[in-house]
Amino acid sequence: MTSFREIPPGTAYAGPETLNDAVIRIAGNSQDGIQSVGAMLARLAGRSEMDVMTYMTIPATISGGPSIFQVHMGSGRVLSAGDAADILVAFYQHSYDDHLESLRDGGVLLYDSTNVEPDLDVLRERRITPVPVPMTSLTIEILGGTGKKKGKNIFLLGLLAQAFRLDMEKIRRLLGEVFGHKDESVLRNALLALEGGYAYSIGDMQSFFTFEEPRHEAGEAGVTKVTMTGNQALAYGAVAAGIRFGAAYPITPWTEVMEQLRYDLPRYGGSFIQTEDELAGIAAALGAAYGGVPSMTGSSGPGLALKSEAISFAVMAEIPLLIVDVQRGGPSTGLPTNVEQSDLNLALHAGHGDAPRVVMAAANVEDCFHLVIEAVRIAHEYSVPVIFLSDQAIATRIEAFPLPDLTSVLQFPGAKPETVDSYKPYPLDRITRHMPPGTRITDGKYPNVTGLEHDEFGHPSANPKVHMAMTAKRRAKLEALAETLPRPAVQGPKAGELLLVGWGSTMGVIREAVDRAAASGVEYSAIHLRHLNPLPPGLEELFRRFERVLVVEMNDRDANGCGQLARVLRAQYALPHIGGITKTDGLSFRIGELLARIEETVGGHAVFVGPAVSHANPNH
Amino acid sequence: MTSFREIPPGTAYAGPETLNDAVIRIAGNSQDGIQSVGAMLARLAGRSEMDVMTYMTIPATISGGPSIFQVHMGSGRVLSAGDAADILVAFYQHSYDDHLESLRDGGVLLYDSTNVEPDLDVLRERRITPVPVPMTSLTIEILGGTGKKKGKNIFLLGLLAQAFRLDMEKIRRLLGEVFGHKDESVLRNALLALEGGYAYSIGDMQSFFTFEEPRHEAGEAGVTKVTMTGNQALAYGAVAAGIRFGAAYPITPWTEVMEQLRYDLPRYGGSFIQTEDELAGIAAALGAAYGGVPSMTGSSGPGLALKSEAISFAVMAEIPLLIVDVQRGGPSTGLPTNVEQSDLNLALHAGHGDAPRVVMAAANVEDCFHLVIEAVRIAHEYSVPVIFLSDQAIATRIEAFPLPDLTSVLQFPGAKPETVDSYKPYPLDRITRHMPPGTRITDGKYPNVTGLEHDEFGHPSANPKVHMAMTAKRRAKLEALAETLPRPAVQGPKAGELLLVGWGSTMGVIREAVDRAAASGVEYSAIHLRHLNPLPPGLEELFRRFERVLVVEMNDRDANGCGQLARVLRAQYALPHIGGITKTDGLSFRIGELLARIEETVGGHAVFVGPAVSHANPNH
Amino acid sequence: MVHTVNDTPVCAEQRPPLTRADLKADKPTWCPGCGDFSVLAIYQKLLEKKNLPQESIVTLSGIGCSSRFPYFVNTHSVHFIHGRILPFATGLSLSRPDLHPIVFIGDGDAYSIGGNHFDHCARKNVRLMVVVMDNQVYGLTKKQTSPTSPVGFKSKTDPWGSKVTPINPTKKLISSGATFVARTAASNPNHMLEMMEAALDHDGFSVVECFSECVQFNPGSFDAAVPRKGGAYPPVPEDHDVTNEEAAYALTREPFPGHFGIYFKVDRPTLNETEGGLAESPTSDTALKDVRQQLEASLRQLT
Amino acid sequence: MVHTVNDTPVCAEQRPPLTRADLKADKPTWCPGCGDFSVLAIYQKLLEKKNLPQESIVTLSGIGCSSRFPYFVNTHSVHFIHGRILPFATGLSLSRPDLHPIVFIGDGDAYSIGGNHFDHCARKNVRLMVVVMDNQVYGLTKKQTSPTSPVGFKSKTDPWGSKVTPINPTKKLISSGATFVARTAASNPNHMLEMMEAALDHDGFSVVECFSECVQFNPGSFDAAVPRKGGAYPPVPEDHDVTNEEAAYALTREPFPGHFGIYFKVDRPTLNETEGGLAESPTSDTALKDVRQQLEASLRQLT
Ligand SMILES: Cc1ncc(C[n+]2csc(CCOP(=O)(O)OP(=O)(O)O)c2C)c(N)n1
Ligand SMILES: Cc1ncc(C[n+]2csc(CCOP(=O)(O)OP(=O)(O)O)c2C)c(N)n1
Ligand code: SF4
Ligand code: SF4
Ligand SMILES: [Mg+2]
Ligand SMILES: [Mg+2]
Repeated sequence: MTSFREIPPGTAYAGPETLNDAVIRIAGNSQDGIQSVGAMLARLAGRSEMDVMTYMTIPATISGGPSIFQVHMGSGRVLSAGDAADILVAFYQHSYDDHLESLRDGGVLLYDSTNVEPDLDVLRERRITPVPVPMTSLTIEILGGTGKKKGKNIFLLGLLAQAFRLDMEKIRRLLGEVFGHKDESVLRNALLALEGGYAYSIGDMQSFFTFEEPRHEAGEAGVTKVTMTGNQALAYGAVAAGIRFGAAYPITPWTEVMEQLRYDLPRYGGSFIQTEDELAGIAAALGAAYGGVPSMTGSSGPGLALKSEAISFAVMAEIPLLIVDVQRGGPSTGLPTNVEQSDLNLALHAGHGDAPRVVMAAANVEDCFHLVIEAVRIAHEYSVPVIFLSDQAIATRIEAFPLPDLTSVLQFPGAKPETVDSYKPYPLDRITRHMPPGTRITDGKYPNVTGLEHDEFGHPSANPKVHMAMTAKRRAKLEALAETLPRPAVQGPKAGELLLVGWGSTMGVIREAVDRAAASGVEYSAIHLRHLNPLPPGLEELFRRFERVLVVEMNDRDANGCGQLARVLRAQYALPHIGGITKTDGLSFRIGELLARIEETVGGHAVFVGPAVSHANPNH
Repeated sequence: MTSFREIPPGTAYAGPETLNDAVIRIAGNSQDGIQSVGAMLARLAGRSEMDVMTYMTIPATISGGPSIFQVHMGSGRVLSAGDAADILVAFYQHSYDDHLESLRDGGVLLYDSTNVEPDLDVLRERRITPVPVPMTSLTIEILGGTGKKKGKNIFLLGLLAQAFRLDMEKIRRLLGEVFGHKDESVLRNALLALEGGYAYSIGDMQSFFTFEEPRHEAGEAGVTKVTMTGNQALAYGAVAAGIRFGAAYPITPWTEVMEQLRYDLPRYGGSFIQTEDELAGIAAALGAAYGGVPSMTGSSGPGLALKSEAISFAVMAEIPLLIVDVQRGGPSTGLPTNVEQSDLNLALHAGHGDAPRVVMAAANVEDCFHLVIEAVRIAHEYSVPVIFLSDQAIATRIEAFPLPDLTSVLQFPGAKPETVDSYKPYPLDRITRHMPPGTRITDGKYPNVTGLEHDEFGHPSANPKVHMAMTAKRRAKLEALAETLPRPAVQGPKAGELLLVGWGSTMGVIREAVDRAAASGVEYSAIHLRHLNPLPPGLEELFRRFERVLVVEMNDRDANGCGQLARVLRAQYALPHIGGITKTDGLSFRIGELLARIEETVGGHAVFVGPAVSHANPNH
Repeated sequence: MVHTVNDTPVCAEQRPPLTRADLKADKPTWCPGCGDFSVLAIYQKLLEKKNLPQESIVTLSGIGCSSRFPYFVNTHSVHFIHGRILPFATGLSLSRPDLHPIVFIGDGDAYSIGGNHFDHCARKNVRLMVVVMDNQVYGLTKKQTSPTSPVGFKSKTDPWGSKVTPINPTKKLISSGATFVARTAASNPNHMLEMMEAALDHDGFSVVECFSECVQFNPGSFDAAVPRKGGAYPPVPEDHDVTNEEAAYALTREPFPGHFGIYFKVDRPTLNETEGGLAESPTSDTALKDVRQQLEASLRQLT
Repeated sequence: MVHTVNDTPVCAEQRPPLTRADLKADKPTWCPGCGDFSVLAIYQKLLEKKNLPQESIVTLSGIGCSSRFPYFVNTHSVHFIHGRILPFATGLSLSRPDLHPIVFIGDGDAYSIGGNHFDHCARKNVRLMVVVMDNQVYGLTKKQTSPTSPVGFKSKTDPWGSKVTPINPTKKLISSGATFVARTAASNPNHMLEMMEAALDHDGFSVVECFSECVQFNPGSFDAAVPRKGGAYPPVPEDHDVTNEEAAYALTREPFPGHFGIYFKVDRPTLNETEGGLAESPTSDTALKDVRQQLEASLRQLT
């Protein structure tokens, strides 16, 4: 521990800071179980009523390879996975080499001194505190030869528990839950490694910072939180929404949703099947939906593309269906394990002909639960397919959110066969609500459900007036839906120089950026859109109150600098002051990056765009 | 012939008119061979250096059923298939009942008096001249029992030859070409029926109008014309463009393109295969294109939707490919035999991720030949898939256009394997030009062509900078293409109150509407877009010179009244004075209809919107 | 068979029996003389004979002349997209065990664009009856080569005659694991009725491959199987063991017109059985309380 | 074999022989111990042995662990999309008869999403060699049930064990008309080489179904076929007649691990032969004059 406490020359040591939220980045290989230790940290944070958000990368190799897991936990409103880390944990030399940059000046480097040799000069210059721990050798010491592979992550958990003064009782209980159903020795070893890490002296790290478990804002105290990934939340949300049948084909990063539903749905009297391909997936889901059972399919971009033809059918035949797209980098096979928001165009336009459908996008993990319930409700209320967009970042990151009040959110929009006098499947005077097969129709005229243009009974018709009327009908129901949508809440002033517009997983970053700008005395505003088609009311008026509207999205720009949503808004409102901030590097926006891009675009503001420290509360 | 020459009471007979172009509508059943007599009329008109355009409907039943064929032939610039007919030929009572409305007041009703009984009061009121001819019985008389079915159409051709003073020598030659390769008796019977119709006295019809074979504008005289449908032109155009491989699946109204190419390509050392489905079709075409052979696939809306995933690959892997979509009514199976322009959104956005591709649209039959050559050139020059839009109207109608000068238009953009020192498939400093397999690379490094994001050699890369650079590269090449595109010519004043914007098969109607408005003293302007992505330069500036820009298209409108292209233009230029005139009845715009819609939209102009007579040149 | 429609078991006897008049719908738009008329008539006869509750019958199709079927029979019906009706029907079959989904499609829909779905429905043994109306041509799109068109067949996409080996439907079905495979012809209504009835009675994936002549684009194609046109209609040999896969396979290799009758019939658990969940009628909403308890328990594990 | 590359016949002898070093490309990203390494090694050995002109070899794949193949071998190569490489390779094979297109894909790519293309390539007898690297699991997406996963296989999509009958690849291939069908295992490199060589030499659609263990998600799956792990590697019986379809079919029905070797091999005209047009190398532009004459003649008929 030679370098511990070394203060960089020329930098006055200002005493410990108090962090009330902290970003921990763990860098190693994916085999090291860093995901699971990260997930446990997140769970712990959730249980302590802290906010938490995680972020991870997945290696390019098929199994194994360098990987990181980042946890942002702490006070009040953790909205992004964090920018620069307060603590970097480096298991290997490559972890150190690749990630030192992401550690903020003045942060802590916790490294496995069995494998890593840091450049002390650099650390000194950047006021980084190195904390060497021979993690590999200590774990082997504690657990014997196999510990190197299996226990290092839990040892690290112990170390972090020490550094952050986490509640060891809670951790032990968590380990019990995680490993309890396995061979007894597994849990015993885990506990051994944990205690080892907790006991290992990392010196007076607290003299650099103290982590204070945040007090919660009024109203939030005592709230029980659940901690999970976006894909998990989506699967649970689907159950709560009433989905009882699903059919799909695996693809990253969508697969976990179907895996979980395949496992869970039978408990609810439902079923989720793996089909031979995506075309069969949507077809089977449509078949069950036609049967009156709330149904879903899902995929990532390539699979959504394959479902295009059937989406057009769902619009024409007016069948309610939830279609999930967990977006990844495109086009084609693209960047399967990176984030991008480049499927919006496809979501809006997949399929041929005039085929209006609903498109919604989750802003975070909690949305994956709650918004999907709304999506399924809309699908059934308007007999329309709803494309629900998530993305790789939301899908894989862990967040804590309040345990949903199921009594108020549960729904079951399924249709039960009844006996009716007569029935028109496609009435022109109201929104289609299908009666499922099994419905007895006493006037003896049974309906056709069809992809051909049809009259009110579902008979094929090429009559010009019929096609006009039916086309208008399919459009008008979305216009009716639009009127019912909530106007998005504005963060910041209701009028002014700049309005940022976000959708999908950029929400947290945009919010923090606006907060940080405000802290620097610059007033930006922001809204976040969850309904992308139809759009909620009031946007035009709102946009007109700002000098500039910038849509922040992770996809490519056009000649005007506009990304995919920005173009939709321009098409809708023809307002030339709508522009865009886009990017295509396959990574989530960082706060500093976004602020810099805003400055670059609007020019001349004095927003602080250096490394992220706003979440640290300097105490000196 | 009781009513012949009866002049409606209260209508002063004003002597014969001279038509220099004429619209003939033949209404019967599809078994009657009205398509073939219509096609022969069109061929004849083409051979007489007349302009010609046809229009037909297809029955809803699988084979047979009511059907019409309309021929517009005549002077100078025949741009639409015509509005109201000058002559209606009615084979059956239902033909009369359904189509009398489409005959202009003062026109001629030629009907099979064996089957039709017209309402003479109505005719009188509308100043329509009835010409009864017992076609069925006369044809049976001439040809014997089977003539009823087989010869009535040719008998009609004879009648029309008489009425329009067509050149019988040309007609006889044409019949020889059409029937010459069949059993000798077939031709003999056809000639008998022809002469019978020509000789049958229809009285002094010329006292109602005289058809004058138009003189051509300078420069056009002596021009040899070819007469064909849009689908035929597309197939020939593909050959001229250098296409040597194709793969597709049948679907109306695309099928004839593949049928003809399947038959023709082997003569050019090529091949067109029918695959098991549309996904295989585009995959096989991509395989051949990768092999360096200019290749194509095609379909109608449902099939284009199925090709979505592979289109995204073509963009990513930068493979040149011609993808034809002959649009029909949608969504889903929709209106398979009607016209609609509702696949533009899909053409622009089919496939996931940021996937820029070229989209072009043919304006008429001639374009199907020439524009497809440009499309294939662009595909190869920019290594990009090009989606080429036609529609049911263009596909099935017959037009005459000047015999192409093949020496100047033929191309072969295929890539030949060579020997090179080294090769990067995806260079960042210039536009990708693939070297096909077979290329010997002496530095020994062979390339990967891939749908994963990749570095310059085609190796997979998730490097953020690489994805940014490659995404930008794929976008930038279309920006480069845009700069080379011709600015669309403006019909009418270069600035003013109203600019109409058309694309696809609406061109003729828009032009005639502008002409007709001008004749009424109202000055509209129009442009027609063939390049829909990227857009040609200069549009913004042009649009700003008009008070109102209305995009005329056959698809559904949004809340602003904008159709699919109008939304693209608004997204691009954010000009609120861009609006739309759209329709969704599955039929082509008629000129009067369009003028009425313009008036309705812009208000208060005194454009004549009654039944179409502008092409008749009243002589009284 | 007892059905749970409207939550109470409905016995067919409580109602007047289903008649063919009840089952009439739109006038068929097929060409006069098309074999499909006969398939339709026999289907209506079958439904009349079985006297199933009308509302429990679902007639499903893809796209093609044959797939116009649903409009011509008065039951709940779906006219889906080309080639995908099997997975659609799978979803319906799994989620609504009280219904009788019956699929009618053409050879192109079934074996060209939809071929893969057949194989997977077969191996999974989805409870589903399918009638393939095989006219060995694409009828609706006006005469292109179909996957069952024989070598030498001249079509608009094979003007010189097709040169590729056609798909052998019964071979494909047996080898991919269908548990009921029969072969019949629209020209033999009695036999067709017999085969359809056996298929309907089979618990599993049952396919009737049925010659149905396209008089417009492939006239005379099945004359060799029509005795009154000088052909033969050889039945499956009496001693054929329908549970013997290899024997059934051998039967599929006989030269045209082959044999007619049941080629293969075995029992294997259906996907509907192994995917038991949905048997509990999820369309009932009385279970929402249970859903709450179950889901709450799951979520609490993540606190 | 004589190739027309660069318009002049190239005889392999004019160059230094192709070595395995020439064929090395990126370091494979497969998990240590994955069966796919062995398939790659044997492929490189095969290419070395056949000494084909390097530029005439095209290595093609779909999507999956196995489909990463093209990056690891230094030839012209294509990494296409999931399930569609067979029609892609068909287009290439038909339009470039001078090349050697060789496809490597996984069981999911081949028999699940891509299953229909197999049947149609088989019946059309496209000149194409395919190696299916069957690990009976979805590797790349991390352990879902594949169409070849055995009953009882526990995966993330079948946590209770799969209950459906898997696809039998050789059965599927033989019944759909493939003209060369062999079975081998990555654990037996010599046998694999023999099979691949026979497949490459076959003129038509040749498929090698090859067990390749996924040590990550399906370890030990093929132990029963690995003698050094106590299993057996039974060859196709010596008296098996590879041209006898029924015998080959019977062979496919043997219990796991079945037999290894050539099951079926017959000669039938290839699609490449019957679609003769492209044999004339359309990549040559010297023919533009002929094109003009021909097209002019066609157009003049429409004047
Ligand atoms: C995706 C798609 N591709 C193609 C078509 C066009 N199409 C309609 S029916 C059909 C084939 C008809 O043949 P078959 O299935 O044998 O039925 P048949 O008309 O002979 O009864 C085709 C290719 C379509 N509707 N949708
Ligand atoms: C259209 C599409 N659907 C799904 C996927 C996701 N996916 C990639 S590989 C794969 C299956 C892998 O299994 P297999 O083909 O057996 O190859 P293996 O990885 O086992 O070698 C899947 C489902 C995809 N890339 N594209
Ligand atoms: S085209 Fe053929 S299959 Fe279609 S209705 Fe007519 S006869 Fe029947
Ligand atoms: S996951 Fe399985 S198939 Fe994929 S590389 Fe690893 S061991 Fe091989
Ligand atoms: Mg058919
Ligand atoms: Mg596999």
